[in-house]
Amino acid sequence: MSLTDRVLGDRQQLAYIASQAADARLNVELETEGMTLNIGPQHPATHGTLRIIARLDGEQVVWAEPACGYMHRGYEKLTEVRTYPQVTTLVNRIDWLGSFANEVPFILAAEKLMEVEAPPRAQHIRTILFELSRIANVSLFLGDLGVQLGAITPVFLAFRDREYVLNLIESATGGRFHPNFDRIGGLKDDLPAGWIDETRAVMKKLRGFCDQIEDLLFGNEIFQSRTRGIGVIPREVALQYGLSGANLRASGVDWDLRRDHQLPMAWNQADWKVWTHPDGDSFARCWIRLQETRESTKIVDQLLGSIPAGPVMAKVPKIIKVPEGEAWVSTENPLGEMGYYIVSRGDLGPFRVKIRSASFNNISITPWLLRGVYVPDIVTILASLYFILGDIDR
Amino acid sequence: MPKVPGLVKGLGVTLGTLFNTATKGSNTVQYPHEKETPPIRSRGVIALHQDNCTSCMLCSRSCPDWCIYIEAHKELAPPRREGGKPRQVNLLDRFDIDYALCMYCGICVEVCPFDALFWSPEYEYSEPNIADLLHDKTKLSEWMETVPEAPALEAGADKKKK
Amino acid sequence: MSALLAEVPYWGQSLLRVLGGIVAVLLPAGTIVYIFLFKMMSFMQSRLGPMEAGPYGSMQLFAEVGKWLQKEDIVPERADARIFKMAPVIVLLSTFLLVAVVPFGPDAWFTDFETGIFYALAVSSISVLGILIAGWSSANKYSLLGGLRAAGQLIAYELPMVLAVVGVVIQAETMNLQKIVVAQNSGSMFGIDTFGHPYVISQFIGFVIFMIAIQAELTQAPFDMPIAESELVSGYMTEYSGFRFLIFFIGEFATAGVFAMIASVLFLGGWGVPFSWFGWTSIDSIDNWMNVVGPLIMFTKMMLLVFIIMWIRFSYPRLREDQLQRFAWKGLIPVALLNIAVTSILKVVF
Amino acid sequence: MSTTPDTQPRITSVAEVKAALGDRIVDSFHKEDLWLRVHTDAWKSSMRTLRDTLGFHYFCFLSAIDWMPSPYGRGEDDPTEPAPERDTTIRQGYAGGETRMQVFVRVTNPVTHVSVIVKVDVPDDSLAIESIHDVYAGANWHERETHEMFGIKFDGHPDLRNMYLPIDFEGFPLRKDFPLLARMVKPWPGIVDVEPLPGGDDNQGGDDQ
Repeated sequence: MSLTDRVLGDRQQLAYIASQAADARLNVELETEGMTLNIGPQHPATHGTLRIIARLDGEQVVWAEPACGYMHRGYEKLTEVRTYPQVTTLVNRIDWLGSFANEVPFILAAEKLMEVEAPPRAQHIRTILFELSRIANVSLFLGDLGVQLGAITPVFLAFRDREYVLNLIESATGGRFHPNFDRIGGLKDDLPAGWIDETRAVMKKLRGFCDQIEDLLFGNEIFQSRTRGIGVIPREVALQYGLSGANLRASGVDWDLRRDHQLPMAWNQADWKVWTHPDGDSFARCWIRLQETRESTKIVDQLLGSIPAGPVMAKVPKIIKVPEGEAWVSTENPLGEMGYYIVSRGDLGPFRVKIRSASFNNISITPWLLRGVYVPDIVTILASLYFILGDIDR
Repeated sequence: MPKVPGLVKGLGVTLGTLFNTATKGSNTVQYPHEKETPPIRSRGVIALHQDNCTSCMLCSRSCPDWCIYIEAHKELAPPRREGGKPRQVNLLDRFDIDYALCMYCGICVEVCPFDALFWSPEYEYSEPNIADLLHDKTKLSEWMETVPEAPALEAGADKKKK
Repeated sequence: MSALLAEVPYWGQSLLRVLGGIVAVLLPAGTIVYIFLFKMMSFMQSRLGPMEAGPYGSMQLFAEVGKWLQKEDIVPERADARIFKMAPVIVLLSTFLLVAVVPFGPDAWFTDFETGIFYALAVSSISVLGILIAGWSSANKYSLLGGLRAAGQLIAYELPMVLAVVGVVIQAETMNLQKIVVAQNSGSMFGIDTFGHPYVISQFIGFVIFMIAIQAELTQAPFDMPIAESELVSGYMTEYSGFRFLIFFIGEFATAGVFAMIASVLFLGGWGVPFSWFGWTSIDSIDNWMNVVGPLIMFTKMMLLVFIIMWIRFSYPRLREDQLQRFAWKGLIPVALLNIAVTSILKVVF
Repeated sequence: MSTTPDTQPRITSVAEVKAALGDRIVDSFHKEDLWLRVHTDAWKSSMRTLRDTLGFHYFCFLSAIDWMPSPYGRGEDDPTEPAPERDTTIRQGYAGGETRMQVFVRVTNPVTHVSVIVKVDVPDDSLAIESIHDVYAGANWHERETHEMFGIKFDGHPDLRNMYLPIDFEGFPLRKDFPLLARMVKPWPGIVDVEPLPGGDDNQGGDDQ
């Protein structure tokens, strides 16, 4: 650990000890006790049904523990009774804001076991849709961030511009939120005519949106004072907890599965940058996401120009039986690393699917991270970690 | 140029949006009065073309939610060619889709080998009573009118696909 | 108003004053809610806002009031019922008490206190009591946190507000709000009397501090952590429903209006126009029509100030509790004190 | 272009990983990814070696597999017929195994992007292995989840409370012999439900589709 990490770690430690001592002292002198505050399950800051049990001393958190499970749908069990095509529609609903991105690693894992590869055109379109769902997901985060910190306008701007992306996804796939468009061996259908031009126009709007959010929120001194130095995650801790995505990159780890994994996708055909930030605080996490949205629009723009002609479906049997074996594929989803570990027994459906969702790991750091912070910072930290309940509970 | 403080820039963004909305109109649609047309591929509701259905049960079996209920009986139909044997056909007694369960994945439409199921972008069929979301074959057939033509494909698409 | 009402018996005068007070509080509140909360906020967020009730949704507020009046008046089981019910009334009461000293025209005023501004600053802190009571008696942890935050915040920002006013008082040499208006409109700047002497120019620092303090007193963003809907779920108002919530709601915007009025009286010349325009020399020589036009001018200036308050509210995220306190004690108060010192020195020198 | 090919380190490191773990490895399998199976006793120490010696700092996930095929199939049986016989012999996957339950974990070296999947047998009688939450802090929640879903105990874990299910929930949902109620409460609508012709004439006539 570097020097700054240690200092910040100490800060949290000291706050923790101080709050403990204050608690004890007050108990003796005034016969008061700390307060247990239940944040959630229904609370505006948890966007979903996460409950955080926080032990407070004044406004300082002595310890906090997230309690999840209010949205547990048992997807790992459900996949065991479904066939492969049926699973894609299920996993759509894990991270419902970036749903197309959830299908891709599952399909890739199944394709890996079947040893088929989607045709180049399908790979391109997949990548474009993947990035579009990232934009749809992260743009909402950028707006929601404002709401969590008390600015009401950004979220409406985010909803406004996300709508364009959702319309694109809908006109290509038929589903706004749950596309179910990915198939083993390719895609369900080709793009409708005129889609590429529309997408280009929307990407321009989205870049405008990013600038707007940067002016409205990121450049705002109040926003910066609320997020800078709050919830610092040092590099080592981030890795140990398995944080991924922007949360990990914000801690200075140069890690992006889009670049680092050799997947049959088209990312390596575009020119883009992986942003990292050395600070590891809430501001860094939010800022990385803003930059990533910009990069995504760039990726989409470049790939739109180079979609190869050809079929979008490889030759696969009509009734899909995946050969026996085990495969793991993970991709860099909007929330972080999302992977599927598929165990196949040569059946119509998988034998066991382990769904590694990003938010589960990302949120598991909160008991460590929330010690010693103030109540308003709980909201900041949760917002900047960015989780989606479906992605935690699966 | 000196750096404009972020606080001022933020005010500029909101004021700019204010003027944009006032001059160019808002981004919202006043729903019951005006409506957006959903894209052609939009998965709104499933329409049933009864004549094409052979009650092969494929859709019902591939439905992940088990929300399609089919009952049929066999019947003799007049032969297709002159002098042929009378054909034995499956006649639909019941074809229900429970939209309270359906998750709009579209697998049934995809697996249907006889083009009996179609997606329609229609979306206004909410019901005050959840039981009414079970659409029977008459209701499903009525949706057929709203089924649009499949859209043209983007340049470079493989023309062989249906 | 006294001159206008000379022939009306005392009980009639009192009745008219009460009616006038209600109009002076509710009319701006309603207008602010419709124009700023419903429409301006929506337009800033690129939507239209309410459009169904009345033309362009102008009757929406009445619909909302109707809705709130119909709702059940819920008192939490473990709440301290009596003071729980009292709290919103106290908050609204302070607004009504506040409007009593605001002058709307040369003769259109409710009471003409010699120490008007002193009184106004005193009664404005009554609302703190109401909020603290609401937060405490709700028997809800969020409300308690919100109430305590509100108390800390309102008391902290009372100080810069008072100190900002002191500068005006020094310049006007009076604490009577009517006389402050007259002093601004009959004064001159560097010998030019075309614009009178609105204190927003000579007391610009005081004005900014006063507006910031108002923003905080009204618990509007970026100072809205007592309400903080995304962390404290509306803070001290969490447990209120029905018409008690309505009273809080009216209180919030009515207070915004009244504070903006006071600010316009102190810094923008209140109801008046520069006297030189019409050749008036003193308050007695003003034409009577100013009693009708004056309130309109006042209303316009108030709306301008509320626009700024709301604009900031819709654009900024919220500060944290400790940042807010630090800002008040380490930033605003020293600056305000410095402002007083400079003002008094200049006053003595010139 | 910011692509760094990672096939190279993946291959070279296999030998390295195997050498570092030595005889703690029972079995291994290499096909794009590297699967290792370690001795149950050496579970925690192997993870520690992986982290400290080989730089596998990034904790990806931890979970378990129940290798016994489900006796219920996909819940698509006709309730009126007797339940079909299903083969429930336990057959482990890559890198083999000896027990019904296996815990597996995936860790990555964030610098070289090499990953390994480490499996470990969970003894059938005790159903307990060591907790690795003090090696990888992130394993804490994953072990809780695995405990809840498979009933595997993790010795040394500070807090094996349920994450998802109610405290008084009985059973371990992800075990294969735990029935999925949603598929039990009603019969599969896909069971062929076509009434035959009254005459019982079963030849397919002119049905030429």
